[in-house]
Amino acid sequence: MAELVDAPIDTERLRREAAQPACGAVVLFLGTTRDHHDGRRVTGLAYEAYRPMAVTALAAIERGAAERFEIATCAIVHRLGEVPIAEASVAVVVAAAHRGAAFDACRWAMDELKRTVPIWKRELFADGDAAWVAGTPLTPAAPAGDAV
Amino acid sequence: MAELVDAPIDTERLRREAAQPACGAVVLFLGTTRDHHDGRRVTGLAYEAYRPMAVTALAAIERGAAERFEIATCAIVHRLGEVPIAEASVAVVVAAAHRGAAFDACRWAMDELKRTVPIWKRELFADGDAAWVAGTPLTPAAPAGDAV
Amino acid sequence: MMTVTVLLFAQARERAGLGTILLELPPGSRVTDAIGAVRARHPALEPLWPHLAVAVNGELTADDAPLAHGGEIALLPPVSGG
Amino acid sequence: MMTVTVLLFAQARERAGLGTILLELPPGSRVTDAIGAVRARHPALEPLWPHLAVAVNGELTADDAPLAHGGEIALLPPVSGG
Repeated sequence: MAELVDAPIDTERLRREAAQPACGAVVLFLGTTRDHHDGRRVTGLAYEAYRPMAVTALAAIERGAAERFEIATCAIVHRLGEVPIAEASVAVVVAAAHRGAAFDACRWAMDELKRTVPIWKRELFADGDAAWVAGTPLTPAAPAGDAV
Repeated sequence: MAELVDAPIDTERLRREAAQPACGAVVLFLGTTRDHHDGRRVTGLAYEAYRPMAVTALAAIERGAAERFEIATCAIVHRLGEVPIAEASVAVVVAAAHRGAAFDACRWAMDELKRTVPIWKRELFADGDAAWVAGTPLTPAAPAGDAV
Repeated sequence: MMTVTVLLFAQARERAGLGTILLELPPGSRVTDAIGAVRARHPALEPLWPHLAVAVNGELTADDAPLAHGGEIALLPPVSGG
Repeated sequence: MMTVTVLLFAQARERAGLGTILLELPPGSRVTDAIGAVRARHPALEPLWPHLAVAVNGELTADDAPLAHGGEIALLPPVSGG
């Protein structure tokens, strides 16, 4: 279900697809574009990705969430290109029998996303300036023998 | 914004109203009707409330969330009457500059809701039986002098 | 005499077989007087009393508060919203 | 000779002024050989190298892996998705 899109994220579809008869909790996280950063006025964010690897990394997070937490599903969609103020650049939706696991998994998925997915964002400032946001270095995963 | 409704919750409206230029994170929690409980097949839940007191209690949670966490808004909607499988009985949406506070506040609001709001749910079983769900006793709040 | 409305919810409503009880009480009556009157009329509620919270005019109270004409008492079983 | 594609992203793409570099390398070349060739052509990338991760055919690698004809190397600055 991991997806990269070039248009506004359809959060209503995500929510609808996540709802399941066996689940009592759905947690939806949206990362949205803020109008300020370090005191400067921001007019938008622009995202780029190494697409095939980013989709693979997002799918790995979805699977990892389902392995680590008592959840039914985790689905992640990231938008690329320019994302205007207050629109969502990323959506993570988790469905679970109980809410604790849903919150934990959603939060974990976002932490992982910021650490392991080859996507980059540039802030577009009101004065016409733009700057890449300081990021997190990618590191190769531990050898397969260490995996869960 | 605290609201009791007698029809499906409009989560898309909630999400739209929560999105704010100053916020980078929106967390939406939905409590949905599960098709099972303690091994019995459930066909729906039926909710009732002491309406005026429930609205007041929900509004107090919204305010409490904004006081305790670094968030911009918290809005809670609870549905009453019969809620079919996979539909939402409750929605909590929180918007914040950063995601940690949004997750914390949303989770706290749900914990409070289950503890302090005069709403009751009855499980409707596949065999035609129905039972009130074991709940949490309401306790009068600490004296005003202890409040934040 | 003064009139006080008692609202019953969930299991309390079901056991009593009704959601609203109108009480006529002597002036100066307090919460315990109202509860005494409800107990006398609705013995089916007996097993629930240890678990019921009481609100007067929409506010939870642990005290034996005085009542006023037109007041509203609510009998609230353990809650299970969400 | 074999052909290897090098993809550059974000700051790396911007500094080099292009997103794709085609390299012709002798058979038996490894990741360090490809990186050496890119460094020689694009000195503007110098300040970035300590911060770049390298993927070969979509997999991060810390080793000096051997390359094959048609392979794809990606130069990945610190990530900032979300």
